[in-house]
Amino acid sequence: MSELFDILLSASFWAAAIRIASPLIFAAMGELICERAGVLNLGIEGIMVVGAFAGWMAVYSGMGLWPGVAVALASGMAFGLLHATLTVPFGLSQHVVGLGITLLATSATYYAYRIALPQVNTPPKIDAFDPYAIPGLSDLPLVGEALFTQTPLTYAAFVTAALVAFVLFRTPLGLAIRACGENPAAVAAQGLPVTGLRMGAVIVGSGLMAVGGAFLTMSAFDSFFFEMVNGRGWICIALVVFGAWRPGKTLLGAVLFAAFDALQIRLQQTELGAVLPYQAFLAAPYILSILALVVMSRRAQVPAALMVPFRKGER
Amino acid sequence: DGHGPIKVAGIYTVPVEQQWVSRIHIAAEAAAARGDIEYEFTENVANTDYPRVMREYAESGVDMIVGEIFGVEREAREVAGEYPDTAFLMGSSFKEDMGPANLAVFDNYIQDAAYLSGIIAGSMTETGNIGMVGGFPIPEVNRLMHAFMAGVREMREDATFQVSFIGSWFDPPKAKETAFAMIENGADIMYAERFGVSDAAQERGVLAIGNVIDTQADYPETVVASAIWHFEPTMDAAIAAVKAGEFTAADYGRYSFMDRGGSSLAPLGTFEGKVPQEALDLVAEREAAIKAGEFSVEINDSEPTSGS
Amino acid sequence: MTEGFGETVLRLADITVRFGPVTANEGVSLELRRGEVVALLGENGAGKTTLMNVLFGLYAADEGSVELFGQSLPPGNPRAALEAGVGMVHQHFTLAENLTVLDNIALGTRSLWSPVSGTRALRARVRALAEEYGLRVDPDATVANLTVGQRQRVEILKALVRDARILILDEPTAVLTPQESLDLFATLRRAVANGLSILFISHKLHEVEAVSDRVVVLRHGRVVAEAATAQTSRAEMARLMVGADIAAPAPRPARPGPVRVALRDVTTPARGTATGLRGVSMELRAGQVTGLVGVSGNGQTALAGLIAGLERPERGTLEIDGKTPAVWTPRTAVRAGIGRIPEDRHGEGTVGDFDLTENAMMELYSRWPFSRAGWIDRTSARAWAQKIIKRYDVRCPGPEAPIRLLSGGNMQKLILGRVMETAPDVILANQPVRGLDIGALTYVHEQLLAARDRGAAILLISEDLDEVIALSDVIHVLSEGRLSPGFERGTMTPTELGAWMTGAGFEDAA
Amino acid sequence: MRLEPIPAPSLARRAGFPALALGLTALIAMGLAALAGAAPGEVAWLVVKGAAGSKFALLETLNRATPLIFTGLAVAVAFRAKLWNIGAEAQLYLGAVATVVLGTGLLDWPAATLLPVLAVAAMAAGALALLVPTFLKTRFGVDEVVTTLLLNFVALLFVSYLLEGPLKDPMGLGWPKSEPVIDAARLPRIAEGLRLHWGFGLALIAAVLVWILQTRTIWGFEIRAVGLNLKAARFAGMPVNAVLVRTAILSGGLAALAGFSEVAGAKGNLTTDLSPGFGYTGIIVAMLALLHPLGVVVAAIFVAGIFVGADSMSRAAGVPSFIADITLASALLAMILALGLTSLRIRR
Ligand SMILES: Nc1ncnc2c1ncn2[C@@H]1O[C@H](COP(=O)(O)OP(=O)(O)OP(=O)(O)O)[C@@H](O)[C@H]1O
Ligand SMILES: Nc1ncnc2c1ncn2[C@@H]1O[C@H](COP(=O)(O)OP(=O)(O)OP(=O)(O)O)[C@@H](O)[C@H]1O
Ligand SMILES: [Mg+2]
Ligand SMILES: [Mg+2]
Repeated sequence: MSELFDILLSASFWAAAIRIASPLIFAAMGELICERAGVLNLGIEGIMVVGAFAGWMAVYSGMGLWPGVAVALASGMAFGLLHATLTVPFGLSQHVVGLGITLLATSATYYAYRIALPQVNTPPKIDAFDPYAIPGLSDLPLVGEALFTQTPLTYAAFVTAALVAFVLFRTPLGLAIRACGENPAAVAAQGLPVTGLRMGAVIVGSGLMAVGGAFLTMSAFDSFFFEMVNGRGWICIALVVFGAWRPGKTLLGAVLFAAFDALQIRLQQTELGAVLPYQAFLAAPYILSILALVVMSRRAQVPAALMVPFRKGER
Repeated sequence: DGHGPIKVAGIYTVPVEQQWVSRIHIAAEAAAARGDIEYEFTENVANTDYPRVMREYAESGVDMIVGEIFGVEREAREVAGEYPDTAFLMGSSFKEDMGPANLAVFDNYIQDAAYLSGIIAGSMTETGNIGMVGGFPIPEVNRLMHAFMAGVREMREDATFQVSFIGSWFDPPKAKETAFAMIENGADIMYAERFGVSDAAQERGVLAIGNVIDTQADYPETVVASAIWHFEPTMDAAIAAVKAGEFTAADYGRYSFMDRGGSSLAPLGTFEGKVPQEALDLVAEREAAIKAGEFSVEINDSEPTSGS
Repeated sequence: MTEGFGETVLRLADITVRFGPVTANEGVSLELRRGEVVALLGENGAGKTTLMNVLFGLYAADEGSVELFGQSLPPGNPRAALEAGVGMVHQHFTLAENLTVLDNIALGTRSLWSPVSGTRALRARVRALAEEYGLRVDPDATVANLTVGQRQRVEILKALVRDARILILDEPTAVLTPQESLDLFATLRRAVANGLSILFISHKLHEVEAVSDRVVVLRHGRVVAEAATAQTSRAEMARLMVGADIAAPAPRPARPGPVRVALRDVTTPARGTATGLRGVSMELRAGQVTGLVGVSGNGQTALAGLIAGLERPERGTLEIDGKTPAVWTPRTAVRAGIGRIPEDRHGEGTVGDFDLTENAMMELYSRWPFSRAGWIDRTSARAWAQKIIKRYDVRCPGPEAPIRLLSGGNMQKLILGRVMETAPDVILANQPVRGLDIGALTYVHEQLLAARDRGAAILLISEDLDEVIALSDVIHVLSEGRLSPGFERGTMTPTELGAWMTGAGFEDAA
Repeated sequence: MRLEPIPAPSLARRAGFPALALGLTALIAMGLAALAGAAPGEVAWLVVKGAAGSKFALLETLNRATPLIFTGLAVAVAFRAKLWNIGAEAQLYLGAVATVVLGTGLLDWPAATLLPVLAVAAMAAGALALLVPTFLKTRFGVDEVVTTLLLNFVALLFVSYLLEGPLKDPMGLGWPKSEPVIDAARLPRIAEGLRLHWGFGLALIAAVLVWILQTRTIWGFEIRAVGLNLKAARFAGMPVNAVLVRTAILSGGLAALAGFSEVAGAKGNLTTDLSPGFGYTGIIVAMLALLHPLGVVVAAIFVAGIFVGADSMSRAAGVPSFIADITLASALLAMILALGLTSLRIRR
């Protein structure tokens, strides 16, 4: 028990949680935007793979780090455009399109990797983002190390969450996007372009997912491996529901989930680790997420028009 | 020997960057470059599809198929039985006598080198606390961890080990986080079974021991020693057997042993002169004994756990 | 005929709209002048909503043109219509329920790229307009928590905030209580005085008479008549709409029989914003129509739910034919011979994507002849649906058509048919004619009376006092979950009932 | 310009658009092959040949389609009731676990009794796996998309634990896999020497039974009504929660049959990679089939055929094998678009 408190009170533990949470924050914000506009984006896992590859490849071929992030963003937006075109104006099944895009994005990335780097070796490394201690803030006890000695991309994740919250809840554009997810007919009746808004949300959201992927190759690590996204996209889908489609709560969910993850890594080395199989630790964050959902369950928050296609003038 | 190149096909369940598979793939490419074989391969094959791919290659007339059948032992033997003219050289948990006459088995028996790398680690650790991050606790991983731990104990009887499995072959960020946690928990040498572990060691200024492949070039200040698997002896022996028409069920695992050149300790490189002489002496002594067949490292395939 | 009003603000010329084989509007022309109120009349499915959607730019007409303030309007562009000063209150509200009133009003009022929402200024403006027009509503309430009347106000506020100069109201009173309707008309009068022009759709002819300056009648998508309201009559309007004379069912004396359903001191829990019942005792007798009136939100939903099997008494007892059922669910209610016409025909009454056959057998599918030992007999079901379609004049492409394609009136006829054809002993008729045209309405009333005459006990719940007074043999009033005594036919005037509805009668009685 | 539905699309549309989709897929595959330096000319033909060019190829396609039929049916049944079961993968694995627990010698019965018992036990295990999220949904209103999705990870870790613990094959020399099931617990092969087994026959039977259930029985009527309008179903007197529970049992059971069929038919034992995502692909199969149970069979064979054919093509053409998944994904997206366009037309 005291071991648990020691872990929970250490700055390095929370620093790890924030690091682990960062890619989830980007991608979950992306998913949140899509779902707020009424589109479930199951392409998230594949789009993260694309972003991880594109950002890393861009830097490897000579671009700067931030331009690399931009390339990742653009690659995600390209797949977002495909997703949006199929699901919004054509109103096709969001399940098939999403899973299909995950398959397409993943395999296309691997194919591109093979063609770009046919010689088999350890994948090359890039000069990834280094941690940057924010002067002043990083000297604060506990939070200084946990929050303010991260890489710039982690700071960007938090800024993104704040920006998403601001745009969604404080601007006319955000209102229109949210209304698209609640009742697209109401949006159309105000003369606003539902199709354009939904497509835009999916494209931008997909771009953020790709940046989440790029975090893995440009900040958490410094090269690209197949399958390294490893289910993080699916977690983000859960995080959005956990966060009741609100950016703040979703961010909190991401940090909590990451904290569970960081905790299970550490608990494996305690006495518990000798008693429980390692799978129990790996499963803990998922089981705790489900339990958290049961405690929090508030179904009313689901965007009413989520997964409901809209065509103007249809009965 | 008057023979033209034979046709060899590789079938792998993971992409060829994966450490274990990369050793086979590189050996095959080397043989192809020498002109001994014509080589093609299929990667990332799900075990569900594995027998089909085996059969497709066999039907297409390749002389030898190399790959890994840990997850499809039974079905793979069925297919091999149907193509008696094709040689199957397969990574497998079983022994040769369990299958058809044209299926030989191998595995990465590089415990000798892992043991020697452990001796070096034992001499370099100050805290006596060593972190080990693995993908899954399978025999190919476990036996090397055990051998490494045995090596460490030669120098530090009091050493303690932190062992974790991340449940994935490819998740360097996760492996890195796990390593960070171990370093925070006192480890000053990391056993890098997965990508990502050496990175954590490098960032935190502790040391790492490599495994299967040599990554010192990427981490010159960090990776002290590595136990390397050389698949070439296995591959070359199998090619020769096929060319001679003598390929039969056999355990090629022996070719991975140190005395056959199947494994080695990577050169100290950047750590030349930084490892205590006492350890180097023991390494030299044991290496000679191993090669002379006077010393053998225990092969222990059970899951290692944290502790001393 | 339009003298006395300002310049022409709207001109629809030769509008034709087709939906596949259906021609919803054919060569419709219409003009509206400044400060004028024009009522658009027509049967269900006559094409009124379609015409308004064309005017508002939600549909693009196949032929014809729209001219606003002398400028021709690009087709299929609601933005242009809004900017030209057209505001529309749709037949089915276009509100996002999980957003606040203010959010709903703000939607589309500012450029999407504006960095600020400007809600503060808007809130003030909404307050001011609400004051000026008597449209009281809390700007920060979530729409899901509003009553229909309040939602109506939000819709009108949406138009006023945008400085609409032409207001389209598509059946604004269909779901309003009489009091709410009166409030609405007061608002409209203020708006007209301020120079607004109004196009107004309603099936309630007394409202048309009271509010409009001119009526335009559509039948089968064409304009069949146009007249100054002052120079026509309700009967005339009804005749023009339907193409034949309409006579309200003649009142005939009831022959009350035994008590079929009895509530003894029943209390039910409140649900959300809806009041529960508080110690209600009531009897439904065979061969008698029991009418129930009250201001929306005073427990009608609870009472209807109780009879329908959706609700169970928290205290007190419910007796069916003298016995208290052990289990009380919609299924047992159907088994007990209760026919139920739900208030919300889209939400509860029908499954939009089911065809007419499947909707017709919704309550009976588990019984012979619709199924045997768990196997559905489509042939019997189709025959049954066809019988209802024929007997109740349900206008539809056929029994295999999805019911969502039907107009509201025809949907209601199918529900009525599936209830009536089982010859139920008890009928719950909850808002049975909401949104129906005069022809359909008369038909439904006739059917209810016919059921009464063959011995059914009928509970009629309606917000239309005239309807309840005309049909009921006994009337009860609900107020805050309490039930008034039963008033015999002819003993109460609308004014006296109104007093009970506001709760005054209860105080006097106590 | 806008899209509007066509009530009764012509045969030309119904055949033409899917054909266009296949053409588009072929073009994409050819372009990618060219990118990798292969001659694109034969690519399309190689895919067809690899999927159905020989008895072996065809049976391999059907073999790979077998689990997809089960998971496709599982999803189709659940989605009809708007029970968003994303957890067919977990249910598949639990079905496999049940098969292995009882089939490795615990029940030493002849095949005629053992196989049905194993199938039922597998279905029960799969049903249980979906009943938990269904209960959380009906009782607490917890979104089942998320719970079923997360349980996939948990189930796989649970299987991993079993295979490294209680169910580990002592003869497996350390590799995490279960003991092989006994001979009586093996579904026989349909053709000697080839992999296709009677699991495929079972899948076809299941599809027909589900179709009959959905269209001809009151249970199917209730499931569809609940899915289309829950409030109306409740008002009409349908036992809504019971319908959801029944649906969950059926759906979870069908997905579990995929696990049963893979263990008893194809593999003979259980490993953690028994399924390369059959549960997720089942969602695609179900939606491609527009949730029609018989369509699921066609869609599953289509999906399996494209993958098997494109995978074989990658070897014949000498291009990276990832092209198989790209081809499959392109085919899926093109086909769902084609199915959509079949009943839509552009107006002005
Ligand atoms: N989007 C649509 N698709 C197909 N048919 C439609 C559509 N909208 C309207 N219709 C058909 O056009 C006709 C006119 O419908 P409309 O809604 O304009 O009638 P209405 O006069 O408003 O009737 P009500 O009084 O019931 O509201 C009806 O037959 C209707 O079924
Ligand atoms: N089509 C509709 N759209 C929106 N709201 C509706 C619709 N039909 C009914 N409603 C309203 O939903 C509200 C919820 O019930 P409320 O508590 O306000 O009243 P109530 O007790 O149901 O009494 P009543 O139903 O007679 O108005 C009601 O005002 C009801 O009229
Ligand atoms: Mg209308
Ligand atoms: Mg109500």
